[in-house]
Amino acid sequence: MSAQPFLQLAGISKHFAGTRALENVDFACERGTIHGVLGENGAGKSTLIKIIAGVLKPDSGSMQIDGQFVEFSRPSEANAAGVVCIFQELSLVPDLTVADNICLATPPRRLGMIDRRAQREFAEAVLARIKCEDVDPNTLVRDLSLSRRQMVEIAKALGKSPRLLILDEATSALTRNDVETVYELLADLRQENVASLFISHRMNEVERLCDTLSVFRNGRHVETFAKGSRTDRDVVRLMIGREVDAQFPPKPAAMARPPHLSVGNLVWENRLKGATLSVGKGEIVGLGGLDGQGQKELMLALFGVLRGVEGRVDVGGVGGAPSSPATAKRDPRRICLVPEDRKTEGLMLPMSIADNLLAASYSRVSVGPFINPGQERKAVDAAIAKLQIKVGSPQDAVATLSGGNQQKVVIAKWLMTDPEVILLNDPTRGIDVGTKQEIYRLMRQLADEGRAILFYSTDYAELIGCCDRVAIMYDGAIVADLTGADINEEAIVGASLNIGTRAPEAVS
Amino acid sequence: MTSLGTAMRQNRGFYGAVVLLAAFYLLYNLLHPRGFSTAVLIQNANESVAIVFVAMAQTIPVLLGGLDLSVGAVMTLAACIASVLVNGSPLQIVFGMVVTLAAGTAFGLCNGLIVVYGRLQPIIATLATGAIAMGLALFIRPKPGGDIDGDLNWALTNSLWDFVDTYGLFDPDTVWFAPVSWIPVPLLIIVVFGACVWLPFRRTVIGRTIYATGSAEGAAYMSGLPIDRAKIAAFTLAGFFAACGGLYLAIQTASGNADITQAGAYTLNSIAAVVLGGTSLLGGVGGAIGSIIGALILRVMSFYFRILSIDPLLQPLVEGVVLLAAVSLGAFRVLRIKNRLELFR
Amino acid sequence: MQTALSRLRPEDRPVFISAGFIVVILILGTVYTLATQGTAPLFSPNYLLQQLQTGSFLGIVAAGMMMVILLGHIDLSVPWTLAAAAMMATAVGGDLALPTGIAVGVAVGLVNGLGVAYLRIPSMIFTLGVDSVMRGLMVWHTGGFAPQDKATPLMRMLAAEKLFGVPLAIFVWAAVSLVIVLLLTRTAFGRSVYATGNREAAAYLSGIRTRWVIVGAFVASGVCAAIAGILLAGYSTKAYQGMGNAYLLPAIAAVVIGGTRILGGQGRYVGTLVGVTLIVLLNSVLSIMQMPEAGRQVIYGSVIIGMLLVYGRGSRNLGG
Amino acid sequence: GPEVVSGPGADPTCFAPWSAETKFLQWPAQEGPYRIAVVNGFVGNTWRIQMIKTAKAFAEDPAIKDKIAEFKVVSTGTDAPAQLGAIEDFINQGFDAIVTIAVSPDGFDRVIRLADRENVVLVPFDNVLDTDAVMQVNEDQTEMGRKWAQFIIDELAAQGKTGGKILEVRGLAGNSVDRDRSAAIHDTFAASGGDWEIVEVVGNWDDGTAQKVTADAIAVHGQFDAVAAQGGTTGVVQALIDAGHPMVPIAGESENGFRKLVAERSADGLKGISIGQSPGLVAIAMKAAVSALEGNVMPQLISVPLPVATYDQLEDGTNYWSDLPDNFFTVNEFPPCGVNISGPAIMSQSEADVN
Ligand SMILES: Nc1ncnc2c1ncn2[C@@H]1O[C@H](COP(=O)(O)OP(=O)(O)OP(=O)(O)O)[C@@H](O)[C@H]1O
Ligand SMILES: Nc1ncnc2c1ncn2[C@@H]1O[C@H](COP(=O)(O)OP(=O)(O)OP(=O)(O)O)[C@@H](O)[C@H]1O
Ligand SMILES: [Mg+2]
Ligand SMILES: [Mg+2]
Repeated sequence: MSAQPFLQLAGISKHFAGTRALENVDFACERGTIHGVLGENGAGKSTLIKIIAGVLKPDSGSMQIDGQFVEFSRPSEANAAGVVCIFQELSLVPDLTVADNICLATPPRRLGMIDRRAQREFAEAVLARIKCEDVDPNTLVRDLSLSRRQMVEIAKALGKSPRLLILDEATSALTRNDVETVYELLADLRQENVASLFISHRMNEVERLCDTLSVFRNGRHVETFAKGSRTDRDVVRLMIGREVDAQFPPKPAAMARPPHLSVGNLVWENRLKGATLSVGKGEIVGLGGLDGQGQKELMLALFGVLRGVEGRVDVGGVGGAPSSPATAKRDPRRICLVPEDRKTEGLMLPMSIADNLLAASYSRVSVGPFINPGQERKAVDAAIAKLQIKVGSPQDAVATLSGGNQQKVVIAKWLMTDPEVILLNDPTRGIDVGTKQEIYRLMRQLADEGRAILFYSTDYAELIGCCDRVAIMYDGAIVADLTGADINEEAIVGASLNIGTRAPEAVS
Repeated sequence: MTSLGTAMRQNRGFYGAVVLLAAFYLLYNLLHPRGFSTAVLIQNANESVAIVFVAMAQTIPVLLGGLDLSVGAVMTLAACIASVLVNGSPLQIVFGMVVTLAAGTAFGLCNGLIVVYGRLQPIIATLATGAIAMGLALFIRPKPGGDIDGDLNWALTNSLWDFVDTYGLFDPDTVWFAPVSWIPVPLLIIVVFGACVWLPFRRTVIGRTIYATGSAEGAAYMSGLPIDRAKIAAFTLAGFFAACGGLYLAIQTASGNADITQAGAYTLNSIAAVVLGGTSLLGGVGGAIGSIIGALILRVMSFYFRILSIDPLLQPLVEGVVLLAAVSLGAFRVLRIKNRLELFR
Repeated sequence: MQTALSRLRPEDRPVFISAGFIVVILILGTVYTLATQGTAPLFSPNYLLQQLQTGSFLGIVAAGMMMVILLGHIDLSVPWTLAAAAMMATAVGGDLALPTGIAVGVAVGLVNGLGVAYLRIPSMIFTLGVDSVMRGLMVWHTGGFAPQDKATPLMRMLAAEKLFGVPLAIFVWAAVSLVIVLLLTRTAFGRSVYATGNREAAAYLSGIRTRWVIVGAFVASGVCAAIAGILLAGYSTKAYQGMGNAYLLPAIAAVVIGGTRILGGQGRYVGTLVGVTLIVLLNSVLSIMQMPEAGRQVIYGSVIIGMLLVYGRGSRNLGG
Repeated sequence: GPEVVSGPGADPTCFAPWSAETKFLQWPAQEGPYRIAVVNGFVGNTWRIQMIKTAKAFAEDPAIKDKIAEFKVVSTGTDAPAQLGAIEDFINQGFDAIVTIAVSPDGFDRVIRLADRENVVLVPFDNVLDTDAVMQVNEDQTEMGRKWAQFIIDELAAQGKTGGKILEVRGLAGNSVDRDRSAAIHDTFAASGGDWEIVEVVGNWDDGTAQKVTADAIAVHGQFDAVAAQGGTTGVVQALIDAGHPMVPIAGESENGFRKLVAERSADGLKGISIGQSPGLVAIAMKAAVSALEGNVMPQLISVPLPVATYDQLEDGTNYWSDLPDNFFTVNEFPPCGVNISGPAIMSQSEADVN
């Protein structure tokens, strides 16, 4: 080992119009370590790694790799230097096959042309290394689930034989098994003297995996320390700059609530196979299970997106699934959905924050056929205040917000419609602890106001901490309905794998 | 088997187009008094070369997710250049052809440079450069005309037999030549360009970058693909194919004609051909072979007016309705979609 | 100059730059007329009003086209929608002429909208098909029905007569503009157009009826084309085949020069107004200078490219 | 292919040779009845529609009906390969004669060669080819331009003017018809020796465009002494009226609308001459094709007399129709040729069809 760290940044600053994303950051990362990077939403983590990976150019400061000063003007240059990054926004090409994607920039070639056979074999080998033999290298990435895509993304990075591997929230959509695989992989890489930078909002992941932790706040590098040298509480304090108390708001005492939303024997294509579920007013029902067991489809069905849904749906006495989101959001059902992927399904990124907030509730700020500018402004300001969205001006493009604040915009948009049924599809994915807490508190507050909340999460801790009841889905049906003390990790995991002792209650 | 199944599923549009073309063309030949003859094949092929090339040209920018509204104009410009240069001694003729193709390619290169370094949307940049190409064509050929070598005209618009015969290469009736002598030269030109330019190109890194960029530009950039070079290459290749179309058009008509309406019609038809051939206007999916099929479908549709008795004043209506119906075939996909979010891809 | 430009808000830039260019065109034209005939008619109200009068047809077409472009779509059926509306209006004649013409526009817009929104066929190709169907219908109509083609007195009045010295056609254009501006900025429909144009999936999941929005925009485009057709027939005193051919590409160019993003989601109506004026004056001045067609095409193309390059828009859109 | 023979040709009143130098052609006589195809290019303006209707009507005319076994009309659009392809297809199908309006004056070498090989009579008309290898039918565009200009010169001379500002509204750029007519207009004015300033604008033979450019020209140039318009003449006059321009001598096409306006306003000074390219040319081309197939000697270039009408010759119901639409073309029949399908006849025929 040489004396120098593999990667060393000095005095890096980066400004965007109006925001200071990074300010005079010094940072170093050693070979053969897994280095965690923590920080609130908007702390500048993604900006930092984009600079390292050659996507962005810093305004000032220098970067050394292996003791050499480098300046990357595009990602391919960084790749050539052994810096490989898995970005927060996936960088897979949906219309190419898995094999094409894995060998995207530097495919094996014969006579100047891509050797598809070699490419396929290479892809199979890399996929095998992360235990994804089930992924056919010839399928289009478009046809994979989000979690499979994330694994392919990891395979793709691996295929580039990185010397520095950066994972920017690359495990946010993974199933538990895959997460384990990734842990093993990172451990192996550490053996091979590869440096890894690991960004995640899941404290437990970071705790378990990383050797060194760095905390960022407001574009500054606050501190770097060895794992275990700080308590969780300290780490959180470093991240948000203040003390945090209990992570989850207290749950109210369990009580019987008449169902407001109830679903019986819901069937759709081969994704929903007789799901039965109910949610009462004032109740937060968690939806758990392995990724891709039909949770997303269940929500889409309730929101009127799916065609040809069979089974019983009843919302506040109104029978039948709505025929479209437009019908769903209006009286008498008043359903809203915070979708899985905020960038493509939740937001119009180039449009202003105000326009995004209003998108679901034009009728509420209209007088006759016309939108009233006064009411409009008031509504927008109220929404921003209610969720404490950090914005410069409501007229800025929503794309300029950090991930967490973007998610808040999506939630605020729906709260403006005053919904009675709130469907949340993994709303805390990629969101920092502080914001997560705000969202938990908000959920509870909304429930207390008498709304029915269905909350899908891939994070067991959330389900346990937040929900009054938890329904676990397996293969398109609800296989367990946990209440009270039954909501614990063991029960959830057992039911998720459908190895629980209970017979599915659904089919009655 | 599964991989064939996968390929079929991934290229549904393309295979649908192949079936449609086969059905249309078979029926046409059955109805034609001299169906399935070399003469008919030659005629059909001749008529199709220009639109086939222009459709191939259009495909590549479309794969990028853009449109090239200048392909028809570049074709016309090339034809006008060819009408001035392609004559004289064999050497001069070859020189003229090279200059023609080079000019079209250079124009495509300019399109690419403007799109990449001017950061303009291709559709609007090429709308403007198309006008410039038309202007240049009009400067070169203020009125139709030109004297393209007559032998060349005859040799390239007939079967291989006539080609060999025109240039006296060898005795065209020799036994070994008989099995291939019936093949129309225009058909051969299409096949050769499809197989020797497009297919290899598709397998290069630049070719794949075009697909990747059309599918997800951000991802392609993040993955370190040479997007700018791919865009420039795409428009350059489009210019090249358009110039091929123009060169053939000039040889076929032994003249050049800076006809604005014809140029516009070729551009629009090229888009129709690309869509009929299963290439997505959103980019990333499809290919030039599909566009060849699409262009041929467009052509075959119009052949029917010559063998069926349709009131001449109803023909434009029939033509429009058939075009609309053909492009609507793809809509059956929509009726099968059960998750409405998939509609917005 | 450079700093003054960069101080403008990005969405205002196209408007100011095009406006500046309009002045440049008028000055160049005047230099030419002064040199050749010693007069400077281009700045006379008479000439300018007349340009606006004939520009109003293009302006109205462009207004409708803009709605569609804001959605990221395009309406290539404008030429024959315009002609069909005019031809049917004159064929029916009398008091029913105007309603008939508008109805043609609504009908074509509905077909376009349904095809694009429900069948999800790319507008580029569907509207092209509809255009050729309309052409087929009009050929058949002229060939089979010996239609009357004379503009009614009302059409004539709207297109050619003046009020306070200002041609009525300009008032019609202004009225259409007002409606479009109100629609775009002050109604849920208009906001939905922008939202859908930016990202249809997100708009749909926000409970916006995106299919209706698309249909609505195409109907608007059809109606605008129809109004332009009716006016043009009034101006020419009659309707005829092919009267719409000259309006498609200039309309698209005007919208884009005015700063509307061709991929949808962004653009302001003022820009389109200025863009139309620019195109109309450019054509007129080139015609006055007796520029041969070749030069005209080159200038036309160069102006569009030049303007867009000066706007310096279209910064790389990552994460697309 | 045809043999070049010496004249005179058959039926010289109808098939008049273009000039003294015109060659004569003769095809081997073939047994009737014949299969004839019309390959039109662009369709989508009134002239073409009227032409197609005339062709259909003439094919039913007793004079020729029995000689035609099969008659087809196709329109290929402005696409040269498609037009060439259609012609070749009809040759392949064994048609005996093909009448066509060429989309381009060049480029027919191959189909001419094929037609000659198969003894098919190819007859371009209206937009003719720059070749003397086929039999063609047309009006003399140069003569038309000359007549227009001479009329204006004479009318102005009658007003005592030997010079002045003339507005010339041209047709489609790049088209040979436009070029020939315009050149003749310029030559004639130059030859008259007067002091003429000719302002050219491009009207594309289209009423709307012509009207707009005329209006522009008036706004910029003020007043003109006369107007020569190749087409879209109704629009040109309308622009004069709308601008309050004095009524001046005008030379133009044969649209009904133009003749109506001239008839109405000639007393105010709108002294007009109307000469038109007639859609009825198609009938003469068809007749010539049949005659050639019968083995008659035919001129290579057939000149159809210009149908001239000056303002003092206009007569409602005879050479214009005040109750019929503006768009249709007044001159359709050529009595010396036995082509007696008038414009209104075609209109009423279809009205009867529709009833
Ligand atoms: N392209 C951009 N334009 C303008 N501002 C930006 C841009 N990208 C990031 N920012 C701003 O820079 C700051 C840092 O953003 P960054 O994405 O690095 O945060 P992050 O730490 O990755 O947050 P998250 O955990 O939510 O992903 C934020 O305030 C963000 O709004
Ligand atoms: N998104 C769509 N795109 C295209 N066609 C569709 C779409 N949705 C439905 N259709 C078609 O439109 C018709 C109506 O179908 P459907 O019942 O799904 O509409 P809907 O959702 O009830 O409409 P609404 O949302 O107004 O209730 C059917 O022919 C269907 O195939
Ligand atoms: Mg981030
Ligand atoms: Mg319904």
